[in-house]
Amino acid sequence: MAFVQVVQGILLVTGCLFFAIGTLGLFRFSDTLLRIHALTKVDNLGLGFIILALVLNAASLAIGVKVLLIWVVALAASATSAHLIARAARLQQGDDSEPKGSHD
Amino acid sequence: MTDWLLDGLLVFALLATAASALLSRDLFRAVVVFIAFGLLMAVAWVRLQAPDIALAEAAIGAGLTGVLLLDAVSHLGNKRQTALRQTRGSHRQGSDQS
Amino acid sequence: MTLMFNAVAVFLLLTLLVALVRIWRGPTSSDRMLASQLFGTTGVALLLVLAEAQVAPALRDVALVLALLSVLAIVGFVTRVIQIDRRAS
Amino acid sequence: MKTVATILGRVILLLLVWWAFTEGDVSGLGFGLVIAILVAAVSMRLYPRGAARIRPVQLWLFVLFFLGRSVVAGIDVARRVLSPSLPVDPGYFTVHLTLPEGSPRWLLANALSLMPGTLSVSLDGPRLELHCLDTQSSVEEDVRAAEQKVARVFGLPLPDETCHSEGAR
Repeated sequence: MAFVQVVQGILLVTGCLFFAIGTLGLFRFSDTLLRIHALTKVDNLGLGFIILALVLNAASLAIGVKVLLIWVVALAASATSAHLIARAARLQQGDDSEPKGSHD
Repeated sequence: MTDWLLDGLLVFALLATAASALLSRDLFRAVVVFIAFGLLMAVAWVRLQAPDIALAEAAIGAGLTGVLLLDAVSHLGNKRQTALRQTRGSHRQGSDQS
Repeated sequence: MTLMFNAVAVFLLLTLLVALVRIWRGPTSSDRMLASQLFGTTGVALLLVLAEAQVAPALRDVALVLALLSVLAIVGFVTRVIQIDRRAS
Repeated sequence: MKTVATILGRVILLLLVWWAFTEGDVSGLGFGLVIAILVAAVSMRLYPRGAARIRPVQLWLFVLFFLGRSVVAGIDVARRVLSPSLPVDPGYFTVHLTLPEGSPRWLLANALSLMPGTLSVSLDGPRLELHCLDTQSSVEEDVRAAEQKVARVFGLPLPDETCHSEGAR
């Protein structure tokens, strides 16, 4: 039992660490697309670690499966929103720097 | 101890986001901060042991209000631009006539 | 263990708040919309941890709704404010 | 007969999801059965069973591959953020996909967003535009590897190795 709790503690701390790095990345990167990189990948890894810890703690099998399904939904949502915001950012950048679709 | 820290941080965050949503000059920024405020409000309902209201707040705050307000902002932006163009145009016409 | 979960929740809320500063300062509107994605991940983690700490299973449903609907605001932004379809054509 | 089997499979899958989301509560299962049948009927209209079917074993292999790669991606970005010199060399990169239209392409584009160094920016027909963290790294090979895995999930013939692709900038 104690061993499981130690593993859980490590997973939780690792997850928190990745969330902190993701937030740090938001401030250190200068470009919108780079910020999306940081937010998408690092934060999803943090969420993954925290969800692993919670699955270890789950009271029943159904709850564990539910938490995993929530993770899948969060992953899909994150990937979709990253794609959409990246597209929007690309369009905005295109407006500023390249006046007439010269990137095609 | 951590309970107090969590609640205090939450109250501070709610006040800060509410104030900045009200005081922001940029409409788009105000809308985004308002969405963030709604989601923090959902967490506040969670802390108040009201998960059902938190569910409604998350759905309405993130989904409905967000989309409606963003839609309104884009309409306002278009309206404002056309209005500007019209006033400029009428000014020009007026100056031409006079 | 509850103490641990509470501490994690406090930390996650703190990172969320610091990230909101970026949202406030963010030069472009796309930067600002990152807030929605941020709540989609950090908010979900926060709610799941709180569900475990407060022994409130209903909170998992809140987390699920948050994950599903965080995309909605972004879709609204992309189609209404930026209007990708109109510019792409 | 095959349609009935497909519907039955989808109903069972949806019931499992229902069971998980109600956290093992048996009392709501009757209501869940009605909902599952309705949703399965609607899904048959929206996603009729076509030529491209999902292979379960390959799907699990893809999930494992994806999890490994996304962990690498997170650590990679974290390393870049933490190092003082901020070693990034961003740029755009265009790939021509050989995967067919529809869900295979979207699965690949969304999975690439969570894999190291790439972020899908726009998907326009077979042209997938990626934003890379580091243009020096082997983006092309990563994309091809992921494409092969996706092709296997849908039981498609493997994309041609020698297919043309071009780098932009």
